[in-house]
Amino acid sequence: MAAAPTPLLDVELVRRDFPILERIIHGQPLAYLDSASTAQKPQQMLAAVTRFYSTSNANVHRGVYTLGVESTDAFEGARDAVARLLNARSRREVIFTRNTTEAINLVAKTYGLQHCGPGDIIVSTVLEHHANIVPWQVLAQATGATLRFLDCDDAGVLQLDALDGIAREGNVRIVAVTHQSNTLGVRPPLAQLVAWAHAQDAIVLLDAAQTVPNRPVDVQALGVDFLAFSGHKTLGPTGIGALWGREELLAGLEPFLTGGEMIRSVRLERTAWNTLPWKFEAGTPAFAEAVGLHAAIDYLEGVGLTAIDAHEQAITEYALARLQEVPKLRIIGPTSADLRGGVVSFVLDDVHPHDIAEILDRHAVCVRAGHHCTQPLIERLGLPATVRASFYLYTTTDEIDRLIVGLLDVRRIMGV
Amino acid sequence: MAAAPTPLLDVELVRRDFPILERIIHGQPLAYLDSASTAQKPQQMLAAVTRFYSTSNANVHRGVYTLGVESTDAFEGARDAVARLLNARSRREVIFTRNTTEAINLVAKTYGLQHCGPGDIIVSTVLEHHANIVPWQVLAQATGATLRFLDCDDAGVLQLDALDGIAREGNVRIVAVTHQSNTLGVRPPLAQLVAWAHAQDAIVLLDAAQTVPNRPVDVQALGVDFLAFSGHKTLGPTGIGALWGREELLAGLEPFLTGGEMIRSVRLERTAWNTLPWKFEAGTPAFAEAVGLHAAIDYLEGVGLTAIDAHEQAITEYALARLQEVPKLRIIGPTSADLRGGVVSFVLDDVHPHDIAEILDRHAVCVRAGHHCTQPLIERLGLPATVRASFYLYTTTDEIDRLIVGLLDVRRIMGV
Amino acid sequence: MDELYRENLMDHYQHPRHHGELPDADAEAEGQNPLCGDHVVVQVRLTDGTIGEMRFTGQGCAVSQAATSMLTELVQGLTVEEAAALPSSAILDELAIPLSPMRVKCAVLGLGTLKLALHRSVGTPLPAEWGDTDEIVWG
Amino acid sequence: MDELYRENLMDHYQHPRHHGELPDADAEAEGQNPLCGDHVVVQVRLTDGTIGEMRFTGQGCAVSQAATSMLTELVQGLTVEEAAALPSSAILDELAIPLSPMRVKCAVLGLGTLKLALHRSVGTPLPAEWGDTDEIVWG
Ligand SMILES: Cc1ncc(COP(=O)(O)O)c(C=O)c1O
Ligand SMILES: Cc1ncc(COP(=O)(O)O)c(C=O)c1O
Repeated sequence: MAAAPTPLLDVELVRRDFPILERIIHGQPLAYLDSASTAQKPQQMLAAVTRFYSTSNANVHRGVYTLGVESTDAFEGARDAVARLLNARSRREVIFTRNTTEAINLVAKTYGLQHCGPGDIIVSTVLEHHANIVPWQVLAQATGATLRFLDCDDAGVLQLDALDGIAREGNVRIVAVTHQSNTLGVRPPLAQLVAWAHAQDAIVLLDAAQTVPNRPVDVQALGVDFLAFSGHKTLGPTGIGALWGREELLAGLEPFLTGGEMIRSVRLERTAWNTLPWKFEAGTPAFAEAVGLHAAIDYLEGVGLTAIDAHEQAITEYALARLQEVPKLRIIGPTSADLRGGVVSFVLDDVHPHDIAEILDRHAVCVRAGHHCTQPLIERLGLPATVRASFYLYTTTDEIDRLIVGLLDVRRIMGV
Repeated sequence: MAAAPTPLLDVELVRRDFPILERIIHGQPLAYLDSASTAQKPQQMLAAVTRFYSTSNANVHRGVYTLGVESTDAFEGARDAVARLLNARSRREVIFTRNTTEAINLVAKTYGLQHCGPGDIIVSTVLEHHANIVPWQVLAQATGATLRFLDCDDAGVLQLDALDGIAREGNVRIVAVTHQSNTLGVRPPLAQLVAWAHAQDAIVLLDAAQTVPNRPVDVQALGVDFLAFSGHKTLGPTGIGALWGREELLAGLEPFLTGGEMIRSVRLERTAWNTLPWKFEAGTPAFAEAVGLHAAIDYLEGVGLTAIDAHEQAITEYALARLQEVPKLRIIGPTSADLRGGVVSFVLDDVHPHDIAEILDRHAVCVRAGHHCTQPLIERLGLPATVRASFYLYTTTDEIDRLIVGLLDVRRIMGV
Repeated sequence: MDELYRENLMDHYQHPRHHGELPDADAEAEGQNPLCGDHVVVQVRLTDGTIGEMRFTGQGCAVSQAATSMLTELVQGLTVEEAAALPSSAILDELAIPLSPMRVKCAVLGLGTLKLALHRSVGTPLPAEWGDTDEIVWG
Repeated sequence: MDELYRENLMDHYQHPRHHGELPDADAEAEGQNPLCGDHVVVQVRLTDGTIGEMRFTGQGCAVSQAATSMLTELVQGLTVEEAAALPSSAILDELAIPLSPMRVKCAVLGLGTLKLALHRSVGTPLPAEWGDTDEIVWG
């Protein structure tokens, strides 16, 4: 058995803040190993939202009265928090969306439609979540641009050797890539991709849904042009996410959705758009969710994103070691923790992942079974599906141990 | 002074459920008269969301495990609640959006783009909220269709005499109309408009942001084709709204945003869409907000939408009568309560509405000042702005009395 | 624990009945649950308006494969109309394990595919309830 | 209550100074706050690099109109550079009432419009802070 990692954050202290972790399922305490799908919520975040609704709720940007001022301050304060979290140059670069998916759609339907035409090339990768594939398929279809996917090897490591050929095919306009695969945990060689893209005069959209939650992400240091993430994976509420974009790029774009908030003036004949960031936020925004996201960011920064990253790293190392003790279990992707984040996919002999997840549920161990919204990757790896366990700041080695016990039970029940 | 209305719902009992109503501002209890902008929240709704996050939170439609099943049930249960509330034929007709604005954009960018071309006509009205104007301007521009606005008279009553001429101009494809003006409270003659539109083979989109919150709305009885509303005006959370659409129409549409959830299968070369309603919901939906909306609907149905409507009617009558006692105050729109909902716009001599709202805030009376996202209407009425007071199930005659006291103070301070 | 995957279910999963291709089938259809990758191909030989034999191939979770195996025995000799009218509960009773809504889709995959095959070949109605099993792709 | 709309403010609102058009102005600009409809047109006559006279027209709330009126007195005789560098606090101090962020926009409308006029006519810088007053339309 691998040694338990040395504590980097006080996980027991952290866990006390997450009320759902007291949940008992089938007689056992919850072991939630599906944070890559959505994170659990600290009571501080829940309390912030309830407090907001109970004291300051009013529509934003509109009321002259006290509640309206408080609510606008709270909403715009959340934008400042996101700007700080990502080290954005300006708060004008932060646009609130529903989730990562809407953020990517926004870029595809504004920047994409304005900059892509027949013969142009959009580059994505086989590692991507559907959210970073389908909008580009639709864009390519609408504009006549060509969509090229970078392949990975059997361990999920992205291959860059096709880049030269792609550059010769046409003008590369957009490179859309994940910061970390939500299925395998692998991280593509981002710096190389950014350098290559910028050499082609292409912009880079980074899908950071899997990294903003658990480590410091600095848009200026990364050198990307757009970045998307989801609040619900970041200890925040559902219904909110954000797009960050370089101000010069955003300023040149036509709006996305239209209606109230995003206008400066409306006449029956013509309408003038608002300035950044509001130009891209149509209608009443998810302002209470923004307040929740702000509280979540405060929580993450309180614990420390570097400590969270280190904790995840340690837990992942532990999990990789322990999973390798299970006979007939095959880990998909790199088995060294420093090449990947806290997400581990595996298969167990020919037992269907659904059966594994169902049996683990009887142990109150929550893992995901399926394609994890990455069908092309799963197909590329020649699998029907995988089981995926993913970790976060509240994950303990004890929960990993219970996963292992559950897997041994799967073997017994399924006779493998 | 007008007589107080007879009680139709126990407003004092209702008010106990709304924690924010205990708020003290400038030494006085909050008198929130801006519900047309956003509603305050009952503790039952807040508790439902917190309870959900604290016991069942997991991503929907994905997990095989217990939490995932509970969370999917909760989310899809909210859809059932909306379908029942609107008397939809099927739950497949209910699509969750962020708000009314996104719902209207969805129709404009799917149905609109698929059915409008040069020479076609889209009809809207001068009464509309920007959310029901700007998306049609953008659609007209994108397709070469012509956008025509029905005018109103000086009291805000919609005029239908232009309809014949419009029908002769070209094929009318879409009639987008509000169920109730958020600025004046007037209600357009919907039945006549629906009959006319259907005689032209046009579809009708109803902006019901101002009516779903406070009276029974039955899509089958209304005979409309699409209907949009916002959760945050319906006692629910921000970040969620809904589009209802006739299934035959929705089934024929291409998707709106793309990514996870809305797909059936993704290949690098091509993608197959999911069935209704999920085809129109890309990415992780606002599932906790859906749970909140469900609780809000339960609350509204518990009190009774007919009782709420009657209460609003009575409060509006009372407010109209009392406002008419204030010298130099002019009510904009009909002064008879049966032609309108619980929204009253007015001006006071030449005092700027902002000054009025600011002075009223010192009395803890929250009203809105400005164009209320209906600039074309405000301009049509020849005004720079109005003051708007709006009412809901928790509004009391005492709060109206305090509005009147505040207005007399405005007269004193501003010397009119 | 074991109430989940009972002996009978595991027996059908590990030793599926009527598994394999049916040459000269009178009716045939394919069903797939893209969410989890369950997949079955159902073939039927009809004898005087009854189910002469039903066979299947496919892959997927224990529930989907065992349920389809059980179905092959359950429908043997039923009239086409009886088979087309078989409620989901018939197969759920046969499985006799508690199933979440997500897994019910696995359980009824074989039955739905059979009904589609019969519908195509002899025009029996597709019960309205199948319209709601939206995540299953019938091919 | 009365700390909100002080005598001085109401006096400037009801009797605006330097109100009206300025024939042969050297600098001119228009500012509007579309959120509430406040609107001012600012005109300036320059005398040897100083503000000879500033006049304004417009309509809007008491804060926007009184602040602009106060501004006309405040800048009289300042050099163009001094006027262009005037901080928002100068006008907020003059108003001497508590203002919410929403109303600060009303208060600085006149000052921003003046700076725009000077910028256009003699090229004085537009301080970066104006970039953040995003809801004001300078025309
Ligand atoms: C009539 C009407 N339509 C549309 C809207 C826009 O609603 P939302 O901002 O929630 O999208 C509103 C809300 O202000 C409204 O009153
Ligand atoms: C890498 C990645 N991209 C995009 C998404 C989509 O996020 P959302 O569903 O919140 O839009 C996810 C979440 O599953 C993800 O892991």
